[in-house]
Amino acid sequence: MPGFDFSNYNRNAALHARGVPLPKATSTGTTIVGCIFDNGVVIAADTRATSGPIVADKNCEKLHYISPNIWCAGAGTAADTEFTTALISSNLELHALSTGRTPRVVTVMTLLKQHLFRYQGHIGAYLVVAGVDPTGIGLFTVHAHGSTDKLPYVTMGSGSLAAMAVFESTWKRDCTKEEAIKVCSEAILAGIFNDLGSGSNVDVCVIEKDKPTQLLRNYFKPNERVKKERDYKFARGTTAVLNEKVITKEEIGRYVTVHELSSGSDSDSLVVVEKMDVDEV
Amino acid sequence: MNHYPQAWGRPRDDVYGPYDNSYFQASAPQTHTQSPAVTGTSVLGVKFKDGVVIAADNLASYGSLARFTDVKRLRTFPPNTVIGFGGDVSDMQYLDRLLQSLDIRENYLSSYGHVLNAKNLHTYLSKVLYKRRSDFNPLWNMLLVAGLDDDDKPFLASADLLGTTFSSPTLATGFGAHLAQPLLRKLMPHDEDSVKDVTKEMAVEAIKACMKVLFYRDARSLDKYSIAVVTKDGVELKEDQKLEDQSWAFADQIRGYGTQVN
Amino acid sequence: MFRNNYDNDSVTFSPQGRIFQVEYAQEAVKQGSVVVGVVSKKHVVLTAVKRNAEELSSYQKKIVGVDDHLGVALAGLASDARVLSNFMKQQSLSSKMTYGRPIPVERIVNMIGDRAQSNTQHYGKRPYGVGLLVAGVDDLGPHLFEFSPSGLTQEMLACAIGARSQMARTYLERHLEEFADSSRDELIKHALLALKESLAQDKELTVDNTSLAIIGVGEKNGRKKLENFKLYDGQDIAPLLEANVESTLADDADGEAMETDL
Amino acid sequence: MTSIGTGYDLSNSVFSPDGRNFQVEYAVKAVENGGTSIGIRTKHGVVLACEKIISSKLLKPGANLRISTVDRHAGVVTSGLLPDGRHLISRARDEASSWRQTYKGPIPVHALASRMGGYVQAYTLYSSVRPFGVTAILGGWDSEAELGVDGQVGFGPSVGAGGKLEDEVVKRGGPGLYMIEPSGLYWGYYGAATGKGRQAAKAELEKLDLASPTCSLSLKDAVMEAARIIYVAHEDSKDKEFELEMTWISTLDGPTKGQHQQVPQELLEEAEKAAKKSLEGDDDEEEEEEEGDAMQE
Amino acid sequence: MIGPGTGMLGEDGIHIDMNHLKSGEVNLGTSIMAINFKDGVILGADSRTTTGAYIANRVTDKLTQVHDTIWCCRSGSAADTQAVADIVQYHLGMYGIMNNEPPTTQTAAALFQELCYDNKDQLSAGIIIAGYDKRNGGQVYSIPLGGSLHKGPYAIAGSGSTYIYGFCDAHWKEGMTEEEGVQFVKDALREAIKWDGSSGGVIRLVVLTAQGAQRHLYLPDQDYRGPGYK
Repeated sequence: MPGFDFSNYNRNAALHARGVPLPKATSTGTTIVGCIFDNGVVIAADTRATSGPIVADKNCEKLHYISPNIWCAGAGTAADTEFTTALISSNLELHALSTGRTPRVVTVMTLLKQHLFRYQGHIGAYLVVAGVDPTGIGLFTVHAHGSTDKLPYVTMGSGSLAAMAVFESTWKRDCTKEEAIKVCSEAILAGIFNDLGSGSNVDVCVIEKDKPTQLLRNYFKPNERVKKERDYKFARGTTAVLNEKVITKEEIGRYVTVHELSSGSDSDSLVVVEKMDVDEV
Repeated sequence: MNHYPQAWGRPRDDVYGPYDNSYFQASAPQTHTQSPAVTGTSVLGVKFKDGVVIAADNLASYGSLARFTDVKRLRTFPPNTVIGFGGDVSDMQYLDRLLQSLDIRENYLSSYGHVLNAKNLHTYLSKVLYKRRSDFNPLWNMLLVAGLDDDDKPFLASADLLGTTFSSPTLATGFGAHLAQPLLRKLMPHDEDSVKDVTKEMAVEAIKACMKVLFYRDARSLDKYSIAVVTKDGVELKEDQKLEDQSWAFADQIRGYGTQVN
Repeated sequence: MFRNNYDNDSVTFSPQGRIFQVEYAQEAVKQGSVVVGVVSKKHVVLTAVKRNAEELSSYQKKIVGVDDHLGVALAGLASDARVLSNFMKQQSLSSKMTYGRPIPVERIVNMIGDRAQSNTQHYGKRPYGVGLLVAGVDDLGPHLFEFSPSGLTQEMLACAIGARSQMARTYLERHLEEFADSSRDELIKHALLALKESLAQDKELTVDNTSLAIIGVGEKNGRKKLENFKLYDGQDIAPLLEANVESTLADDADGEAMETDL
Repeated sequence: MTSIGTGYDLSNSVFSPDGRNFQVEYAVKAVENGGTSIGIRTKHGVVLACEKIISSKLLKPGANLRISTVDRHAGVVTSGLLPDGRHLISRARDEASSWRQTYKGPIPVHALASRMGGYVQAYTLYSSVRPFGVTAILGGWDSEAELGVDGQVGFGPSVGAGGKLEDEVVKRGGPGLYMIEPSGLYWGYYGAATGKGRQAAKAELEKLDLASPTCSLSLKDAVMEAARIIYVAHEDSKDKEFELEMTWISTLDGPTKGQHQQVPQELLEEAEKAAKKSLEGDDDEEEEEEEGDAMQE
Repeated sequence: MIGPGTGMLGEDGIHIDMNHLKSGEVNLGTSIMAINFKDGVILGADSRTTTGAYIANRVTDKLTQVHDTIWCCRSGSAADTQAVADIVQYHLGMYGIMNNEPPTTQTAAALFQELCYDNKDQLSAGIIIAGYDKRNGGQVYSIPLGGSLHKGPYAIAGSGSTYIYGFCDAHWKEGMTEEEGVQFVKDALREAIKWDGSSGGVIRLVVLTAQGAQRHLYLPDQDYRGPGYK
């Protein structure tokens, strides 16, 4: 049977029943956005990866390559977004080679939705698909269950509400590239500052007609780590030395047996350990 | 003890033999447990000396919503069988198509002159229903089959989603079993022996009276209904009938709920 | 027999559009001992000459009951006939199970016909090497069908297949007009006499080598009722032989066309 | 038949150097030895007829029907190897029923012809099978009424569907007549004939001028003609007795209400009587039109 | 209603599980409808898509074309209805090519029903199919949750439809003109949007006639009066 193997699920359920807490999947509590401009499309993402309450990675990459002119921003389960986009990217490359045409954004969107629908939401990938192809500019969202939307500006992930608030208040039709980058990065910043699941930096990807795609990694770093004003190290000499005693190698013989190894033998260090007998003190 | 969770808490493999891992299912079992969505209510049927009368209202409910009011739940099968469906409408449509393909196979494709009578169809349908319930994928219907048997005598029997079959001179499914059956039994005080004393008119009257009671007291019923009379000469099916001579005027006598008089 | 290039398998047409393998299979039918079938308005009779391999061996089985309303007589490869009659038993049972109705005769005959046809159109299969006479009674009355290895099935008024069956056919053609209104006894008589025609010169019909089966439409309380398949074999057939064959032996002492064509 | 014996005719699915598939041609020979079958298509319906040679006096008269119903609205008659005909008809029934299962309505006659043709063609492709030794004539009627979806409940507006065009150009069902040959090839016909007497039958069919838009043949006329043509086609094998079998399919307001049925006994007898009579009349003016064995490709 | 003896259901009728979306699934809590009018059919829908209470898309297009003049309105799970519509679109395209004639609305309805009925356990889809062809005119079919198929003069569905049963029944007329039809659909959807929290946004219409498909759009900030069609 193709598809998921649920035996690990059963194992985990058995473990869980015995009181073993289940490990948390690394989930990108995330803000991702996209916006179309007059000559292309911008997508942007924050860079925080979380595992429950822990920040698993402070500067991860959520913008995934699909083809030179099509990129994806991913939210949801990190592994799922990573591998789903990689799989589709790979299939798309083969498709492009066999047809001899540049791949289209709708093709990516269709491949993704059909793949995700087949897995009925068990693959937790929420994606923003953006790109430029011979038919024009494309921007879509794809939900984990396989539904898609086509819109001029989109947001997804846990910070999508904060980001959407920015879009809904500042987006206007027919914007320029600069305006698009600005509104996207501001939407991400809104996610970073207002959504606990999102944080760290802003990554931006600009895909423009007839121009190379620009990946603006860490376009903003609003959370630069500054040097700590204080630290936990104790200055040398903080603890007073009351007395001092030096034990020489010869004196160790009182506690352990020491064998000298002949340098000519080919025995390695492991053997040494086995040969060492420990005395009772 | 090792790190395999399958092994935890059970006797050691080296002493008692290896654990049978097949008990850990590789995938969840496939389930079909369904619930009906769009449904029809009661079907009534009565034998009389030359045939059978069968009726059902035209309502398909969606929960308590009266969703569709033009659903004909009596389906005919040539030359002279009528099947009344209660329960899920999508499954009714499935069975209807199944019967259509059977009709084509039996009455058109193979040697001429052989017919499936109501008894044959009832046997067939009960086998279909029982097969589906044994697959844990029941067809959510309760149905009445009305027509003639091998000896051209009136035939009336029911089958339900479990494949249970039942036969009696009067039958009613759903709410009808509670509200209509007592009235219909009054028509047939001696069960099968009474059939010969019942005329078509008596049977139709009894059914109409019951449909009215059901409309009064079944919250999922409608005052529009279909009624069919099956005899040796064929089927006389009337759809879009309306309940007549209803009794509501006495409402003007009702004031308050106890002591109030105005 | 001369050998040509077009007779190696059943998937090659000869330039004349013939399929030799099928025609050869039909020769196998002629190797079998003769069987005769006759039908009247009320009854259908099968009768057969059984062979034994040697003096002390038992006699072969030539007539097989398939169901209460159905039986076959065979000429040719008995094991092929067993495959077909087992298939017929299954289909007949399945019809009773699913519809509560004995399967119509033409339909089951078509089923074995279709099975046989597929053996003549696919490489690696061979045509069945047996001919059957299928006798049965259904709603339309008694029927007699001939089945041949090509898959051809035809409804007959009377028929004979097997070794020297031409003589029996000549008898049947001569008496064709009498069969329809024959009584049960008369029909049996015609069947046995036709069978006798095909016997080799030195052979007689005896209790050991003769089988006869009859199915009919009876009557009970004014209604049609099936007279179940009944096989007369061994001592059971003695009275039939006595009543029909011995007496005519005297009548037809001059013997018409006792010459064999072999 | 120049290449007979050169070895290219011993297996199906093999081309001879001059591009012929001999096994298919031999299958056609089997058809040419079979009883004549014809179909006539008129504006009002389709008639199928066939000549059943009586091979034995012991055959039950009137039984052993050769024209089969495939779905309520379509019938098939075959010439050639009878069991092969049954096989093809059984497939046609499966196709009609699978169409119903998918689309919940009757299969259009042209679609049925296409599927039958595809099936027959597949039997010319492999050395493990032989071609069908039959030519089938398919007659049917695509309903001119508004069709529902099988099993549907409810109705449209009581005033009728909005925006229906009563235009003549809008196709609203109608008759269909197709002939499927052992190669899998099929054409649509106004009048089709196959089997032993096909040449004579074709000549007669052509006289009817069925293709003309002004052709005024009624369905009953077509029945009468069909019977006559079968009798004419039988002239060459006069020594053998035969039975005439006929079915028809009419418009919804015609005698069969769009369904494939046997021609009623009285009409059949009337047609046979007329056919015999007309034959006695022009017994001497027999014409033998030799026509090229058309459409073999 | 199935009575006692089946042992599965309570006296008060059938329990409908309206809430069997998978968690986090995008829901078209919706008001959709289609009507038959003098010259064809009109489909209408709101434009709100929600996940929980959040509006994931406020300008959704729930009117989906599956063949030249056969369209559908989708309600229920967005993923399910999109998948079903895509499959039907594929089959109808194939039908047109294979049979050299366009599929009828009946064909589309049959295919939708087959998918919805056979996969009823996996799907939550309520679909209205409306199409026009010259021979059969305009036709409206409805497939509610269980996968049954209902033909009707008009059909309403989605969570918002429960609020307009009365409105539609009272105001429905057969043989309306196009203007009357558009007004009827618009007024009904306005009511549904007004009372149903899961419906909202713009009103989209598609008018299918012999002239082809014509889209209309009505915006809430113009009191659903415009811009109409272009």
